[in-house]
Amino acid sequence: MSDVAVDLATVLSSGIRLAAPLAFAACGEYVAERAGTLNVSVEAMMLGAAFGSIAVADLTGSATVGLLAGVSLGALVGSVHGALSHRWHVDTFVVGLVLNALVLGLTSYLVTVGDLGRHQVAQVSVPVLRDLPVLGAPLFVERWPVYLLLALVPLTWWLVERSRWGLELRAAGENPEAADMNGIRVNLRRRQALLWCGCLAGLGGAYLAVGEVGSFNQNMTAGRGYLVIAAVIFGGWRLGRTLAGCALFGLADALRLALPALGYTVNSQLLVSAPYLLALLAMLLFSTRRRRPGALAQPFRRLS
Amino acid sequence: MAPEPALRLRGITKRYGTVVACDDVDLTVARGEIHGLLGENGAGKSTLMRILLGLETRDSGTVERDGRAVTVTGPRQAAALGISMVHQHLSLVDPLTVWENVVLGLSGPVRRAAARAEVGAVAERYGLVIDPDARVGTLSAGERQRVELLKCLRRDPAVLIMDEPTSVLTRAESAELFTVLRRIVAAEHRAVVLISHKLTEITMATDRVTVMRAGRVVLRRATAATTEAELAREMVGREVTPGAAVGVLPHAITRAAPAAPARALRLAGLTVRPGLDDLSLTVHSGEVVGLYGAEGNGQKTLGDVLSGLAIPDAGTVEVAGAPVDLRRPGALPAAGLGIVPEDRHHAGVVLDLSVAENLVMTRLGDVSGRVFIDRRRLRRRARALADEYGITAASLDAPLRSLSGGNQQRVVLARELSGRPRVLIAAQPSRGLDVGAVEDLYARLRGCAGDGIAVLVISTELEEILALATRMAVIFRGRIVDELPTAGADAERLGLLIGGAA
Amino acid sequence: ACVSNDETATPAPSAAPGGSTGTLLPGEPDVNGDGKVIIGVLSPGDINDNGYYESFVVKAEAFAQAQGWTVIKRGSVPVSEALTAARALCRQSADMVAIGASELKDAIPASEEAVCAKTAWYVPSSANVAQTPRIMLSSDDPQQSMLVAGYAAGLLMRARNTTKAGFVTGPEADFTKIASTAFLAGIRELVPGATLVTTYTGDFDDSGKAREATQAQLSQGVGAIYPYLGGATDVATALANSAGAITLTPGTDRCASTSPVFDVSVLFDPGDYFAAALELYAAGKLEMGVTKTWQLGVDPYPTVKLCKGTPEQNAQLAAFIAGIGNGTIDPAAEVRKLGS
Amino acid sequence: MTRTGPWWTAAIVAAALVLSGLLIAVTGGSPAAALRALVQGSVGDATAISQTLLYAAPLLLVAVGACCSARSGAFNIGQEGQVLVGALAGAAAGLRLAVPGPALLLVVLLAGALAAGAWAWLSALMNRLRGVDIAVSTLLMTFLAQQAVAFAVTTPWLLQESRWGAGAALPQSNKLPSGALLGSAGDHPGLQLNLGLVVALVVALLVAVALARTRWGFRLTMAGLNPVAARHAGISVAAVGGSALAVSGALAGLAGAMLLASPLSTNRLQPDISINIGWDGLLIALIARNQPLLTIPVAGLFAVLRAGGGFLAATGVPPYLVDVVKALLTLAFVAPAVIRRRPVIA
Ligand SMILES: Nc1ncnc2c1ncn2[C@@H]1O[C@H](COP(=O)(O)OP(=O)(O)OP(=O)(O)O)[C@@H](O)[C@H]1O
Ligand SMILES: Nc1ncnc2c1ncn2[C@@H]1O[C@H](COP(=O)(O)OP(=O)(O)OP(=O)(O)O)[C@@H](O)[C@H]1O
Ligand SMILES: [Mg+2]
Ligand SMILES: [Mg+2]
Repeated sequence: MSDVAVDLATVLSSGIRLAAPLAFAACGEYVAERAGTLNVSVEAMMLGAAFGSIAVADLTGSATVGLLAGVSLGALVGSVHGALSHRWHVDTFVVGLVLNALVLGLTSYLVTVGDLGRHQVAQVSVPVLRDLPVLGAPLFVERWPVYLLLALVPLTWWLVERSRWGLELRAAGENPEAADMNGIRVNLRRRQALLWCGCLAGLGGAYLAVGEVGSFNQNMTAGRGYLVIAAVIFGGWRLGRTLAGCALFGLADALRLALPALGYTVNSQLLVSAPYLLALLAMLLFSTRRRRPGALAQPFRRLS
Repeated sequence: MAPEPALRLRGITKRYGTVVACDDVDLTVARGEIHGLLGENGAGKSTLMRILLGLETRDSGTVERDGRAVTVTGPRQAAALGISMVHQHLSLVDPLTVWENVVLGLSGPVRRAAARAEVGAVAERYGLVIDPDARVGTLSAGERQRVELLKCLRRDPAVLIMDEPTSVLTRAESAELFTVLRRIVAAEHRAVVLISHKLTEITMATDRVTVMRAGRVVLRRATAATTEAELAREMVGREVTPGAAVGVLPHAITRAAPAAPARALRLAGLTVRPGLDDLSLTVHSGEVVGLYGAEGNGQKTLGDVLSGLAIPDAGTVEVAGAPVDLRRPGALPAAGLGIVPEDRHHAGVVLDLSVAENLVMTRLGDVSGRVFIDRRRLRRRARALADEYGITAASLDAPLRSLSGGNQQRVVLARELSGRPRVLIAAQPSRGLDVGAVEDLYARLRGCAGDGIAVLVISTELEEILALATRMAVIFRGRIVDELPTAGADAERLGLLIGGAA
Repeated sequence: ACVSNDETATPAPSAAPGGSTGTLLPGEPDVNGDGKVIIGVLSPGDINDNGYYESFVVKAEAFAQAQGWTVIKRGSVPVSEALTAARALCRQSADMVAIGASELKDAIPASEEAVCAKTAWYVPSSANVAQTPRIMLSSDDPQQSMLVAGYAAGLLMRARNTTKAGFVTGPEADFTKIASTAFLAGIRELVPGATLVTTYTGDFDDSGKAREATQAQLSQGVGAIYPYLGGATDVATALANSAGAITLTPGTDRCASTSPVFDVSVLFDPGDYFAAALELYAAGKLEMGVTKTWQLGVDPYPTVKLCKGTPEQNAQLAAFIAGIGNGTIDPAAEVRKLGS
Repeated sequence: MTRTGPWWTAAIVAAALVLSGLLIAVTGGSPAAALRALVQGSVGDATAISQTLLYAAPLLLVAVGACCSARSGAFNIGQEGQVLVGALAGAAAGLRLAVPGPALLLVVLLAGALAAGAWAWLSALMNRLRGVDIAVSTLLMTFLAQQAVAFAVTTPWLLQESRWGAGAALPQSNKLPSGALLGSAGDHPGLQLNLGLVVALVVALLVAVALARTRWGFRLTMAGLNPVAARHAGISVAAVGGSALAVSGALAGLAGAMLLASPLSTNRLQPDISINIGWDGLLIALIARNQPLLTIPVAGLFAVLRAGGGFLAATGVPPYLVDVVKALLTLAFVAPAVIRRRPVIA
């Protein structure tokens, strides 16, 4: 293989690994936002799940069980967020910010209590296809949870765009009053959307821990949750473009980390800010904001 | 044996704090009839229907469907019981398509193709033509009403409730709607409850009528056995001039023709894309001009321009001979133009501010220094206005939200007239008001003209125009297609004009 | 256990400026005379990072516990809160405030304040902290250890016939740049045409990024990787192991570790320096206002050792270290010559 | 049923305390000692009170600003970034301008306020020109601000500290000259009444009066409650919202510059100088339901938690646990306020 092909394959596979946790979480955040919650606790969901997956893998000795535990921890954060903001109507930003602080504190503390080992799920390597030039290794040699994306992305899309649940969820996000008049339990749908978001963000965080890295360390997600929010905005509240955003952010990061090895240097601050800049630019240049759910970040309560 | 009525409510009572919204209400609706439910603003009509749909919990009373007592826990279950409602404030979700809105609130999987086909079929059956894939947000008011109706009909309800369905419709659209309703009861043997303020509509379209006042039923009668005058009296509890409300006596207005008519308002070549197309119109001091047309022909855009909400692509607005810089916020009120906007909740008032604050909010300068607001002056002024315009509120410091619709309208009118404007624009002024309030409103508008103010009434209701205006302009697709005195208005010709056929 | 008494028994106020001698605090180790000895430790980093920041605390804690002292440790102190955190320690009647790394040097002014009047101060430094009469400074020259680390890596690289090395670190800051330059210079002592790829992940603890940076370097055929990291060290090293690359430790002796495996232990463990100071302190001999400079080749630390070196390699390394110790090799000059 | 009153608050706060205590007990600490430390470190003695008051000032400033923007409908959630921008501009001014003595302090504070005000106003501009959602853009710009500060303190020709000797320069600026530092209004034994708090309290009162009694406040409230009606009433909603955003940004920036000059920090620009003051300030405003006067006690409470938490961490309780306790207590304080407003039917 030529050098260029090797470089491309390196950056591509690294990009996929960096983008995958974002993509999982973005599928969740997308659903939460379509239902009307600008969910900032996605960071907490990912971090909690990353910790939970390694901790449970440590207890059970199975990385797969760890992965599942991560999903449930994400869901737990989601349901706490849902209960607080869509049952008791605490401001969703307050809940999100506090949950982020809470989970960061708890996980940082808990790692100091015991030593967690290394746990990693198995790698899948698809025969024949993995030998394809350039794309072979990046696409066909991965930790197996990555391939869950192949099912979860269409499922997410189908749930939102085609299922009754998704229809009701979108109605709840666009115009909760009207949805309510139609007998839709707006806050229930929003809580469910947050639960879904928790599961997927949890999967993203757990994948980061037991899939990619194989261990947990303090504040391991390091702001990836906020990146996911930026991706959904960048994608203009469309699933396809949101995922494209995740891929872009992942690739940009991969490029940043690979460029020195390829013999180039770039300003790291600029590259770190790139996703946020891109999300802002997308909103400035394209009319993505028009797709913004009409009641995003607005609590719903029946008017007296 | 007489069949059980489709719907029977007994002794329904609902209290909100000290307000008794429904007070021991009985209502019986039989299959095959259109049942009119008539009442002033705040009489409790909507509350009664919301209880029926399970959107509110009742304090006491029973509901029977086909003779069986039922408990309704929500719209979904109501639909399962065969009760469906077209809401006063439409329950559509703008970014969704027509078919998605139609299936919203049902259960079971969403079958896209089947749903679209069914929408088409129902639309066909009732002559309610609509594109099932259109986004609801792009539809006109009439079309949206159609979607609401389709939505109800698709659920094949035994009882169909329509809460003020015609308030945003033109006459032709209303007539079309009543044809559909008649077909529903006659051919399909359903029951319809029609809620309305419009007496003519009730007398024309219903078989039986129930009148509510302050939460109680005050009259129950076959429509044929009553008259508009009687209904109006029962509704408000006193004699009213029917003409004021429905324009039966359009030319009973006394007006002193101004000696030298001054051009108070001149609109020249106003163009807003989309909406207005080279619209020109002049209104003189002391004159009431009616702008008549079917909904969706640019009235709303014109209202927006005159409220400072939209900036025209071309054209000028002159008040008392001087052009107004529309780009500057607040230029229009400063130039002496007052406006009672079409959608008062949306544009006219701030529901969460106090009544007093709402009364002064466009003319803050009068109650404040350069920086600070003088609370005492503010209250004094608000009190004076409230007294002058007969605004009844528990307290001037109460939020405006707590006022009835009629009183909210009075607040807007009082505020807009308090600046002694040269021009007053009133868009759909009687929409949502009961006859008593309308009577009062019309008297005030006429009074304004008497004081030398130029009044422009924008309305989709011919009666309203005929009751108020001396001259009318007909708007079609954003242009004035004809101007004529109301005295000799020929209904047939007007029908052609607003339909764009003349 | 690591510090032999004869080495540190002569604290050698080697760099006390202006020739002034240090002051002994009365009552050491119970400086504030409350009958208890409390050692307060502040660290800017994650004190569970399995590396640099952790080792500072671990050795101190072991020593203090043996003495029956109390250790209050506080990790991840925001650098901008250094001063506040130090004051809080003094108010907890700490007898000694120890700063984990020179990033927290701004805590030092607290030593002049009334709250901290009866406190000893221990500050590690890389020559960018000003001496004051109220603190004991402990300093080393990172250039020395990094140069030798490079030299050790060079030994192994030469044996494996590879010329490409990688340096993965966190933020792009002065001290990481200096470290990487000196590391390269060390390699070039032995492998003249060697190249070094330095990747800054932006965060010592972001394992995901450290892993990808390492992966990218490995894909470029790098034969030796220095994970100059914090919490992310193990992940990057494990990956380097899987590709069979030479690996080095960022500060501590981990030759015994089996997962991940290190080939070179680079020891500039702040815990070792601190433990030595604590030993003096326990004996009531730790003076404030002096600087102890840890000299590679003279003191037991800093140093570099090969985990599985051949006797010949070990000898070569020892000779190089000795050369620095006795002044025949000038690290600064070497770095200037070879580092760019 | 509505559940109101101090009893609920007390019960929920107690629950949070018990939970935190359990956590500490499980990990081998003594809950009683921790609670004592929390109290001791925040209100226990004059030094503790000084520390609490020091934290209160920037928190209050941010919160009061957040009230302005939230009430105007231009919902700003980027205070953390604005605090950073304020500190950045303050550091630039303090280190680069040759202004003597206390005047420099004024310059530093003003520079911080102006720069962060302009920074926040950019969101209003983007909203005006392209309809970009303000909450979203202020959130995104927080991350840009973080990188801007990181860039400034790692770039020698910008604000990175000057190198001396062979040592490495850290990612931070030089110390501000002493003339730019915020002193204390009289040093009573141990108790320092810092000027920052006086400034913050005055600002809080001014803003409260401005919102309730001035034309600007009225317009702002109107624009927030019903923008269409406000425009119809001749108010330029965009301008009013922009001014509210600018004020809120400026106050956050003032807090940032104040942090820089205050004894709380090391008087250098460092990437973590904002120490979450922005996020906490936003939380305070939300908890106080955007009432400027209510933010005063809430900010006091947060300051107590911060000062007490720092002290608690110095007793050896892991600082992360302190964060957990703080988060639990915050939740406890927001929960009852909200349950009270729960509608009768649900
Ligand atoms: N994961 C996926 N798997 C399969 N198809 C997908 C997936 N994601 C998106 N698509 C397809 O890509 C199209 C674009 O999706 P996206 O959600 O971005 O926009 P959209 O909902 O189609 O937008 P619009 O409603 O404006 O047409 C979708 O119509 C869908 O058919
Ligand atoms: N949720 C509520 N809380 C308190 N009062 C209410 C509530 N809903 C309705 N009311 C009051 O109950 C009374 C009846 O209101 P309702 O909406 O049923 O009147 P309506 O007959 O439909 O009037 P309109 O013709 O204006 O629609 C009014 O006085 C109203 O203010
Ligand atoms: Mg009604
Ligand atoms: Mg002691």
